[in-house]
Amino acid sequence: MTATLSEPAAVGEVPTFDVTLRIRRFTPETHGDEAYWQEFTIQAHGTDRLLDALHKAKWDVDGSLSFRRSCAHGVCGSDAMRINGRNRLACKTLLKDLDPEKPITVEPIKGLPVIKDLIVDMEPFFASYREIMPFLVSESQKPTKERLQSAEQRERFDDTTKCILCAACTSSCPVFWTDGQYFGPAAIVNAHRFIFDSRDDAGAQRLEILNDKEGVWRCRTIFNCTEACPRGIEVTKAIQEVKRAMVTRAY
Amino acid sequence: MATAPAGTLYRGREGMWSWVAHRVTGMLIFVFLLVHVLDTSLVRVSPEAYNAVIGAYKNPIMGLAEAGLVAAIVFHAFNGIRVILVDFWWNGPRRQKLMMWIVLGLTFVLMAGFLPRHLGNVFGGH
Amino acid sequence: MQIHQYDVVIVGAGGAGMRAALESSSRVRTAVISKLYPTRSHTGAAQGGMCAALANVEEDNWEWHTFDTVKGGDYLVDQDAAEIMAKEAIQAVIDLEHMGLPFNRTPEGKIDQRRFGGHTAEHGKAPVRRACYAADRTGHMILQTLYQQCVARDVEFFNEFYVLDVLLDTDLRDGTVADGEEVAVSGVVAYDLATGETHVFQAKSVVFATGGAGRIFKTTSNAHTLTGDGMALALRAGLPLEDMEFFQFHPTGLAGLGILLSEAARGEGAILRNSEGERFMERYAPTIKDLAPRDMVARAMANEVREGRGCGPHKDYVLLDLTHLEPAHIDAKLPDITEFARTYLGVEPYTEPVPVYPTAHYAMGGIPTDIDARALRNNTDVVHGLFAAGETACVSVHGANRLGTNSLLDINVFGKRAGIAAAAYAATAEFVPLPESPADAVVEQLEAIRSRASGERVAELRAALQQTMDANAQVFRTNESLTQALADVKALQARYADVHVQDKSRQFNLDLLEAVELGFLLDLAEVVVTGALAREESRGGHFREDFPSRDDEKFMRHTMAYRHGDTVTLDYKPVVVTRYEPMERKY
Amino acid sequence: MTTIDAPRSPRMTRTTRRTTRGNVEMVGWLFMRISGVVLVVLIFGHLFVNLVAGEGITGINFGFVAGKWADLRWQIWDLLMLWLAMIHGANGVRTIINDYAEKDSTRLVLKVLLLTAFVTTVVLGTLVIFTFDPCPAGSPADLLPSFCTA
Ligand SMILES: Cc1cc2nc3c(=O)[nH]c(=O)nc-3n(C[C@H](O)[C@H](O)[C@H](O)COP(=O)(O)OP(=O)(O)OC[C@H]3O[C@@H](n4cnc5c(N)ncnc54)[C@H](O)[C@@H]3O)c2cc1C
Ligand code: HEM
Ligand code: SF4
Ligand code: F3S
Ligand code: FES
Repeated sequence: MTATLSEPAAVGEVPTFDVTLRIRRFTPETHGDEAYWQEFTIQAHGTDRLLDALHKAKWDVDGSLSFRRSCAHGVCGSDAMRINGRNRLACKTLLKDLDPEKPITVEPIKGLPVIKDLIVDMEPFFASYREIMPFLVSESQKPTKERLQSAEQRERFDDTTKCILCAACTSSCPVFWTDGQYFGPAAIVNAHRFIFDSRDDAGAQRLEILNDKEGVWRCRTIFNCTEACPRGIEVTKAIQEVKRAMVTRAY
Repeated sequence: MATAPAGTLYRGREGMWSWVAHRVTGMLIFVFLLVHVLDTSLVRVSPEAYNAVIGAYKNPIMGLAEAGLVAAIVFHAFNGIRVILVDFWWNGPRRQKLMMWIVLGLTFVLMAGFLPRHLGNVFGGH
Repeated sequence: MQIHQYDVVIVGAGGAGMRAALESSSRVRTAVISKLYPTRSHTGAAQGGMCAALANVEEDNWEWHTFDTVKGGDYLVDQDAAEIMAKEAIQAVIDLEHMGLPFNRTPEGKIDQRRFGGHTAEHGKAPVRRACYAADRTGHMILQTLYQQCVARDVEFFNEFYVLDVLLDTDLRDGTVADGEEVAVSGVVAYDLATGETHVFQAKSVVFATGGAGRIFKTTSNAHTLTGDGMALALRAGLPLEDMEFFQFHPTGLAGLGILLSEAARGEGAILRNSEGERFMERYAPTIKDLAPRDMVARAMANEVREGRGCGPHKDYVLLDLTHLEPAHIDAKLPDITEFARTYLGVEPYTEPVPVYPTAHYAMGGIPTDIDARALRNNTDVVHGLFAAGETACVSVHGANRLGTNSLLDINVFGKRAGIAAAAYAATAEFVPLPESPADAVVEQLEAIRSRASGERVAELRAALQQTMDANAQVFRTNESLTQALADVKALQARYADVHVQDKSRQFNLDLLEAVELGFLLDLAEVVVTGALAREESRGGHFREDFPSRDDEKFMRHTMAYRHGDTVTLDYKPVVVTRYEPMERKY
Repeated sequence: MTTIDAPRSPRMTRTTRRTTRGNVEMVGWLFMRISGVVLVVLIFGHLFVNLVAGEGITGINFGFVAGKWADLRWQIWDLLMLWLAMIHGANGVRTIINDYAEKDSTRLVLKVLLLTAFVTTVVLGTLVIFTFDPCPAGSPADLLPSFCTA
């Protein structure tokens, strides 16, 4: 794999260009307790994602640069980070869509404790998720075959089944940033997934949990979550539906 | 951690900025309301006292501030309606950006109607 | 170093691992160790479906399913295992539905089913709708549903813990332990990514469910983290690996990227075309055309490209055409994969055909097990307390070529069996004492890499490995290409002895772990290539241009690869044949 | 909302989360919306009458106010506006305090301040509206509304 810059690009060849990444680093073991910015300039191709650029920086320049990743195509939820000021998945962000002329700023997602570089402690996030009973509760006798559910009933909660627990939404929410106590959009999305599932019997309990002072009522319809969700889930809409279900249940 | 370099500002969009504005205007109106009730209370002291304070509202600087306050209230009110629609109208969340521009538009139109009249009163003398 | 004690330790929290955990944790004290958060496992990437002969939309039965599996696997399938899988498939799907999985539904409200490659009615007469699915996110839903159930039952997870050694009470590494002798597992050694500490888990039963090894290739649909850890650890401990030369190349990876476009696209009617616009699969599989098994389609595609009918500036891919499908239909059935095409290639599948080329996808081989998921240390003896399930295991239900949707099925059926068997064993067995200083080998290995001041770079070695595997051990193989690959791998292994990392820290030292994973990849690549060299025939996913036909006489048997010292040696194991005698595989 | 501090760990883990199941927050939330809608009418009406109609701000003086409050309907109007706006505003500010006060002690202090301001203002305002005398004895007649001549 040698550089092919000197050769004229063939027809249809993906163009090659240089990008600069400006990465917010935090490496307490070697650089003390303060975050700092480091710039990497690397060569990229037209179809490269930001994740490819991060890999190049790590693999070819500085191996200590740390970030999580796995699937590399937006389905595992490992690599949510703040790219040019907005939460996105590095593996779903094409460099050419980012204006590679200017340095690309990469920071860890906000509101969760940073452990190293772009890696944050996800435990508080998962703790909220676990609290909303994210599993089907069915009191009825299980049939020997499948339970029936119409296509319309399934459609009711289809959107929120797409969640990959990447935390892009929760960590983009200004209410969550304030004290990290708000359940956060992701937990509500996952509650929504069950509350509106015709087979589930614990909707009332989940609504009860989210009626908490750190629950849905803290949402101020800011929409950062909806903008950030890499799965295109209409997060705020889901939250709205949960709020309305709560109001109708109470009155 | 005093000198850690600041991170960047989160680049939220319509939803975030309208929330920031809603919060700021709400706070502003609240503080004004406290003052406003106090000054109005002076009617219980004496007509002279009340008129003296109200006189202060009529000078050009206060007049401008007053205009700003009205703008804040108008925006807060319209955006409040937008928030309510987002919460209760099934299609609200999908239309929030459009509604945000409508809020700004309505605020602008209303202020365009109000300002000449008000500033005319403030600067126009008696 | 910390020591934990559990009845059952499950390594891996993908579909197989969590399915096992659900069974095991309700019976005995169970821990699940995973190098990723459970929901990050690659099961979540699976798209198309999970098959079972529910007969919800068309007549179907498990016997046909068994036949298709055997035939699809080019008769290298152990038929007793395939029969179990096909039979238990139905309950496996119902189990998932009861756990809450949101399957797509028929108008009557039953689980909907669709077509998939190689699944037929009446022994090959016509394609049948057998794949149960949830849009093109079936794997995502399975992974989420299983995790949800684990949350409901408070399963204990050790997340971001890398298992780096399996502890046996007998040293099998030099291959001198006689057949029939009792060998048992005593636990595993894990490395906590967050702190850099080692943890020893003593356990009566250990279940390996560490997934695939696609990263030995460059173009792959597999995650960066699919480095075959479980397989490599077993190999290093002296256990054999079965049928590793059979690797599935999925026909429709996004050209140049390897990201998968599910076979479901063809199941829903998409068509493969070459540069002349021809539906070339009509020539290769006249009956079921684009829905032929993957090995055949992948080969056909590679052949079109070789013969100059490829598309694009370099004529190096073919096209997957969905343009005749209704956009609404595409949105309802294939939303995610069309988005991949848009995001990563900038192609609009409603109106433009999508460039595709085969991508390394699935390891048919793995740790040999019996039908109760018990790991074998030779052709007959189990290692007491050691189990394997999922892609990392080889039961063998996939033989020489896995049918689409049979893997999600595999992880559910054999994951469940592994969980039950592991718990049952642990309920009666005693703890096996741990060796003297159980973590020493791991600590030494890590420290050697970490403390080396300079040497070979991980990324460079890995790129070279993947390069040679793609060039020499992919869809078409020859004696010459494989010999080259083996030489390259050997050379890389030598260089690997001198590997070093830049990151010297303890917390989240992913640099270090990537180096360890590279070691696994190199070991496995060697086994794949060695097995492929020796198998002088073409069968399923393994195609030798110098031996283009199947040779049942010599090779109707499983490869068992061992590593004793520094060399890989091969042995063979008979295939279990119950009902179906090998026939020529035609579609 | 300006720059980002080094992220803080959550103050407490979920097991110690102080749960307030009950409908307080929901009632607050609903009240914000209902009062909001009513306030639009009340405040816009108020602003129109005071700042736009007639002589606008220049026309406001003791006489103007007294003239309005002589009418029971304006008394009710303003009283309602006072109460709704104060509750709405105070509840809004309470949310803001909850969001940004980092220490429990600061939070408490701010809330006590808020409560004090709220009570004083509401009590004062209410008293003024109800005990208001449009024609205080001994005041110059030209400052008073016309109907005081009697
Ligand atoms: C893109 C794609 C699409 C697919 N589509 C389908 C389909 O439609 N139908 C179908 O049937 N099959 C499909 N497959 C195949 C199927 O998804 C996989 O074979 C199956 O999900 C594997 O599951 P698993 O549980 O064995 O492994 P995985 O889900 O990969 O899980 C492996 C687990 O092991 C853990 N692990 C690995 N190494 C270690 C270690 N050293 N220490 C601790 N933990 C470790 C990981 O953290 C992870 O939790 C698809 C595969 C891919 C890649
Ligand atoms: C004119 C009509 C008004 C309407 C329609 C209105 C509407 C609203 C709504 C709907 C909210 C809730 C926002 C949310 O939950 O996200 C709100 C918040 C608020 N309002 Fe009003 N309001 C009005 C007038 C006022 C007045 C007069 C005051 C001041 C006394 C005020 C102060 C506040 C404050 C401080 C908040 C909290 C802001 C926040 O939490 O971000 N509002 N308003
Ligand atoms: S809702 Fe979207 S952004 Fe939030 S965790 Fe789920 S997938 Fe990520
Ligand atoms: S950003 Fe936050 S405030 Fe609500 S709409 Fe989204 S959760
Ligand atoms: S790496 Fe899996 S979502 Fe980005």
